[in-house]
Amino acid sequence: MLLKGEKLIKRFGGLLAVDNVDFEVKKGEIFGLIGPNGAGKTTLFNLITGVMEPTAGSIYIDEEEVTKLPPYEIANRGISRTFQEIKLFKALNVEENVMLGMVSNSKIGLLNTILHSGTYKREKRRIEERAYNILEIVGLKHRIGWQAKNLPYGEQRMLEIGRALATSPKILALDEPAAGMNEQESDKLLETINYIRDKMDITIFIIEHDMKVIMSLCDRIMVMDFGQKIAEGKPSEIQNNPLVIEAYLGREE
Amino acid sequence: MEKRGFYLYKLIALILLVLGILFPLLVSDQYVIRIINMTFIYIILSMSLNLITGVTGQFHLGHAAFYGVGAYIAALLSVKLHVSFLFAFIAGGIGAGFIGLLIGLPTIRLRDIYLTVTTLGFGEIVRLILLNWVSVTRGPMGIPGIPYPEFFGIKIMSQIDFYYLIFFVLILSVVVLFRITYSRYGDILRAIRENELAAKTLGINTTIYKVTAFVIGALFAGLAGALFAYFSAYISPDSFTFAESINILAMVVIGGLGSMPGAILGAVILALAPEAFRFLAEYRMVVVGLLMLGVILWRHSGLIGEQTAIKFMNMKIGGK
Amino acid sequence: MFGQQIVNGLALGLTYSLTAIGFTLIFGVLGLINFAHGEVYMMGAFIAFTLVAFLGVNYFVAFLLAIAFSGLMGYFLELIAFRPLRNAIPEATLIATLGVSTFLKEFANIIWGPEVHTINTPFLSSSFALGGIQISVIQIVILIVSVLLMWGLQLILYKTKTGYAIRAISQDMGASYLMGVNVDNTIAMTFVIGSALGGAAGVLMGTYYGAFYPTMGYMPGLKAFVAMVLGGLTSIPGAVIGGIILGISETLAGAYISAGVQDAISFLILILILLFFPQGLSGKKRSA
Amino acid sequence: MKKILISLLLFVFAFSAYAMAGDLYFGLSAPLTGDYAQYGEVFKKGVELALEEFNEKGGLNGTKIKLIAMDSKGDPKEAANIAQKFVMDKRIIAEIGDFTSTCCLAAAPIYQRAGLVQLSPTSSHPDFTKQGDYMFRNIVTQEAEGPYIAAYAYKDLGKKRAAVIYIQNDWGIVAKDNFIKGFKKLGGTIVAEEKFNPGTKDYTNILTKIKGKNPDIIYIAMMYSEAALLAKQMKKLGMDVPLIGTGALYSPKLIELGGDAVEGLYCTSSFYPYSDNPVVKSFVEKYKAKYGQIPNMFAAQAYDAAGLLLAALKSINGKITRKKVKEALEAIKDYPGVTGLTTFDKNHNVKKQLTKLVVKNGDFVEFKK
Repeated sequence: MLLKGEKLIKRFGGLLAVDNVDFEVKKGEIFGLIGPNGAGKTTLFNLITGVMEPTAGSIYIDEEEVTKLPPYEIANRGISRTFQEIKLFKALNVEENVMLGMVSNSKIGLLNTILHSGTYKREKRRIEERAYNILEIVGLKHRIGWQAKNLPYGEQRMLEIGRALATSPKILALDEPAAGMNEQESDKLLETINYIRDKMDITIFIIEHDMKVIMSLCDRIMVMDFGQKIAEGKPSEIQNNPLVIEAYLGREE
Repeated sequence: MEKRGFYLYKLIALILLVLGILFPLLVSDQYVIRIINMTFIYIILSMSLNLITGVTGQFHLGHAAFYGVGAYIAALLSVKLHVSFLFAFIAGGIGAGFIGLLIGLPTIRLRDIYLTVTTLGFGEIVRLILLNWVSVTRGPMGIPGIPYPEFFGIKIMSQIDFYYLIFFVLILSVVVLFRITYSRYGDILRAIRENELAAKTLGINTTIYKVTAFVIGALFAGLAGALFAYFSAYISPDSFTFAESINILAMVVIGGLGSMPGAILGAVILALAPEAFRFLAEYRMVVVGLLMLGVILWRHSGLIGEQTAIKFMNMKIGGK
Repeated sequence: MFGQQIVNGLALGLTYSLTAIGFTLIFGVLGLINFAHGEVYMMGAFIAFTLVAFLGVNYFVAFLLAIAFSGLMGYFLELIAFRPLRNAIPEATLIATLGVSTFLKEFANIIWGPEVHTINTPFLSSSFALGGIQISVIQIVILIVSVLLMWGLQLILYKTKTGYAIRAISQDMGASYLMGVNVDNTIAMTFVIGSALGGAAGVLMGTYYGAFYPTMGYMPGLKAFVAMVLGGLTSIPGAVIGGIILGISETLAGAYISAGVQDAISFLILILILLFFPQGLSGKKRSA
Repeated sequence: MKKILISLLLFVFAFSAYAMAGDLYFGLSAPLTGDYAQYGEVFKKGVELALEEFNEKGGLNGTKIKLIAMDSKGDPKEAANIAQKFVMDKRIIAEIGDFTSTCCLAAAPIYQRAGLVQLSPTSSHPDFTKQGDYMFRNIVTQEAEGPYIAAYAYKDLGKKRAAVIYIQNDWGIVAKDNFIKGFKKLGGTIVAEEKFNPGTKDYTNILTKIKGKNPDIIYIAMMYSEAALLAKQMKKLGMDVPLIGTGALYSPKLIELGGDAVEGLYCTSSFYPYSDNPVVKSFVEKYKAKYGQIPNMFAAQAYDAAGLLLAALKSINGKITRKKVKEALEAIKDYPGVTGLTTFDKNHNVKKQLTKLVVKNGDFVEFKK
C-alpha cells in the first residue's frame, strides 16, 4: 500500500470538511477522487500533503506514518502535488519553475553555490538536463525562457505538473488538472498522465470534475460528499452507483 | 541547446574592476575618494538588504542594526581588547550574523507587515541598547580612537589605502551575493517569496532558507559596519538610526527590488546625491526627497528591475 | 503616584491613538504604509499655528481650517504619490511616501524655520487636581476629541455610502470595482478623511506639548504605525487601544525601570505580543 | 597697477602648497536640516554677522573673508564628509563647527591630519580637544560650569536636595556628572537622577517620579526647547520646584515657549544680552536689525568663534597659512568677545566669566542676592 489514510477528520469550527475517511492508494494505479463542490476533496489533498494538519486520524506513506509532518517533509517522502488555483512562481522562468522541484534534493548547497565548485557545476548541468526532459514530457519545450505568468492558462497547468514531477515523486497528486482546459489540451493532459504512470512508474491520485477525463483515466475511483466517503470502486461501478447519482443529481436544481 | 559565447556581465564586471583599480590613480582628490569609500560601504549594505528584502521578500526595516552591531563589535574589540584588524573585522560580520539568527529564528514565521514592524522594533532596540549601555558602549559618547587597520604588515592609513581595502571587500561581497542571487539557490529564495506554500510542497524547508538569507544579509551588513568603524575611526549610535535603515531600503527600492545590479546603482545614486547637492545647504534634502519620489514615479519597479537584471545576467556576446 | 503614572500613560497613549486613527484608515484600505502621515500631521499643526499666531484667527476656527487643509493635502498626496503606483509593489509606494515625507519636512524647515514655535492657550493648558491626580484641560479635550473622531469615523464607515465603498474596497478592490464602486473617488476620499484626522491630531499635539516644529511628525508617525500593528492593522478601535497600551507601557517602563529604556521596552512588548499573537491583539486572521 | 601686482602674487602663490586665490574662506559645518537645525541656523547667522562686520570694515587689508556653509544634519558621517571636502579646498583657512560633539569627534581625525583648525562653538565633550592640536573649543567645559552651577544652587539659593534630569547624549552626561560632583562636594544630596533619550517630548513619568522624592531644586541638563516643554509639564502636574541649568537654557525662545511655566528658572550663561558691555550691546543691536530677533547663547558662541578666527588672521604677519591660523589662535590673549574675555589654555579649552541669570517677569535678569 503506497498511500493510506485512516479515519481522517478535519474540522473547521463547526464544519466537518473531512469526516472519518479511510482510503488506500495502490502502487502504480491511477486513483480518482470525485464529488460535488464542497465535498472536501481539496481539504483531503491538503491533509495528505501536509498543508493542513488533520483534526484526527493518520496518514501513511509506504507504511511510514507521516501524519503531522510539515509539507516539505511529506514532499521528501514522495508525494508531490498541483493546486486547484495555480500556484506557479510567476516571476520565474518556465525552466526555473521545473528546476525548483529538484534543487532541494540536489547537492547544490549554499557553500557550493558560493564557491562555484565542481559539484555545483555538475549538479547544475544534471538539473538543467532533467528539467528539459520534463518540459519535453509535458509539452512545454517551446516555452523555455518564458516567464511563467505569461503562459496561456492550460500551459500553466501543465507546467505545474512538470514542476511536481521534478521532485521525482512516488505519488503525483493532481487537483483538477483539466479545469479551464479546452478539448485539445485535455486530450494532451490524458496522454501525459498515462505516460507518467506507464513510463515513469509514478502513481497518480487525481481530483477531477471532468467525467470524461476521470472515467477514461482511472483504475479506481473514490466518491466524497459532505466530507464523507460514499463510494469506491471501478469507474463502471461508480457510474451505476445510486448513491453517487443522487449526490450529483440531488445537488443540481 | 545553450548558446555559446561570453557572458556580457563578465565583460562589464571586468571593465568595472579595472576602472576600480585605476580610479585612485586617475582621481587624486581625497574628498572624492572618501565619498567613493562611503559609497562602496553603502553598496555592500544595499546588496545585503536586497538579499533579505528583494530576493527573499522579507520586508526588513532594521538593517542599520546589523550594520551597527558589526561596527560596535569591531570597534570594541580593537579599542578595548586590542584585537587585530582581520579578527575584529570577521568578528563584526559573524556577530551581526549571529544577531540575525537570534532575531530571525523566532520572527520568521511572522508574515508581511508583522515581520516588518518587528524588524523595525528590533532595530530601535539595538540602537537604544547602544545608546544606554554606557559601561560597555560608552553610550552617546561613542567610541573614538579606533586604530588604523593593520594586517600582514600592511598598515591602512590614507584614504587611498582604505579605498583598496574597502574595494576588495566590496568585490568579495559582490561575488558572493551575485552567486547566491543568480543561481538555483537564488531561485529557491525567489520561489519562497512568490509562493511559500508551493515551495514547501516541493520539499523545500522554507524556514531554513529564509533564516539563512536573513543571516547572510546580516553578516554582510556587519562586515560593512566593521569597515565603517575602522574607516571613520569614531562611531556613535547616531550612525545607526531608523533613518539609516530607511535610507538603505530606499537604495534597494530605487535600484530595483530583487535586482543586485539595481541595488548597486541605487546605493551609488543615494550615496552620491546628498553630496552632489551639498552646495544647496538647507535646500539639499528637499531636492533629495523630490529625486526619490521622481525616480519611483518614473520607474515603479526601480531603475534596473528584477527581470531586467536577470535578462542582463543571461546576456551573451558572440557565438550562437 | 501609580495613579498619576497611569494618567500620564493614558494621556501619552491617547496622543498615539489619535495619530494612529488616520494612519490605520489609510492602511486598512490600501494595505500600504504611509510614511508621509507624520508630515501631514506636522503640516496641519503648522497651518493652525500660522493662523493663530500670525493672523490672529480664533483657535477653534484655526483647528477646523487646519483639518480642512490636511484633508486637501491628503487628496493631493493620493494623486501624486499613491494613484500612479497603485499597481506597483508596496515597497515602491513606501519609498514614494518617504520622498514626500522628506520633502515636506524640509519644506516646512524653510518656510517656518527649524526652531520650535508655540501658541498660547492658557485655558487649555491649565490643570486641576482630582483625588490627588493632576489632570489638564487639554488632556480632557484630547480624550473627548479622540472619542468623537472615532465615533464619527465609525458613523461614516457604517452609515454612509462612502463608508460602505471604503469598506468594500478594503475587503477586495477588484470585486468592488466590478460591483460598480468608484474606486478612484473612494480611495481619494479615504486619503482626505485619513489625512484630515492626521492634521487634527497634529494640531492637538502641538497644543498639548506647546511645540510646533518641522520634525514633530516623525516620532508620532512611527508610534502610530506600531499602535496600528498592535491593534491588528485594520481595526480603528484596535489602533486606539494599541496606542493606549503603548503609552501606558512606555510611561511605566520609564517610571519604574529607566526612561533610557522606555522606548526599547515598548518595542520589546510589541515583539513579544506579535510572537504570541502573530496577528496583533484584535486582528483577524488574514489568508496567506 | 595694484591689480596686476595681486595677480602676479597670485600666480606665484598658486604653486605653493597653501596658496590662496582671491578671497579667503571659513568653512561652517552645522546641522542646517534635521533635528538640530534650529541650532545650526543660529550658528550660520552668528558667523555671517561677524564676517559682514569684518568685511564692511575693509576686511583683511582688502581681502574679504567669506563663508562656505554645509549641512551636516547632525550626522557624524556627514560631518566627516564635509571635513574631507573642507580640507581639500585650499581657499578654506579655518573651520567653525560642528554643533554636536559626535559630529566634531567624527571629523576631528580628518582636520587634524590635514592641519586645519576645527573651532567648535559648542562641543563640550571632554575628549574633543584631546583629538589633536588643531581642535579648539569656544565654550566653557562642564568641568568648570558644573561646579559653578552647583555653588549657585547650594550657596546662593540655599538648596540642599537636588534632583537631576539629563538628556542621554554626550553633553548631557558630562554636564550632570560635573554638577553632581560639585553639588555633593558642597554637602548637598542628590535625591534622584533621571535621563531621557533625545527626541523624547513627554517627561511626565520621570517628573511624577521625582515629585515623590521632594527635591528643593531640579538641575536640568538639556536644551532650552526641551526645558520649556518640561517646565510646562511640571506646571500641569502641579509641581512647584525651581529649575536650574546651564547656558544651553539661555535663549529668548525659552520664555516664548515656556511662558509663565519658566518663571523663576535659574541658569548661568557666558552671554547676557542686556549686559552693559558695549561689545555685547552693539552685537545685540546689529543682530536684531539683521534677523529681527534677540540672539541666544548659541548665536553668541558662533559669533565669537568667528571673531576669534578673524582676530587671529589679523595678527598673522605675511602669508596666511592654516598652520599660522592655528598658532595665532593659540597666541590670542583676552579676546573681548560677547561671551566674555577669551583665552585658549594649553589644551585649547577656554575659561569664561559666567553670569548668573534668573527668569523674572518674563525676562532673563541678572541674579542678585
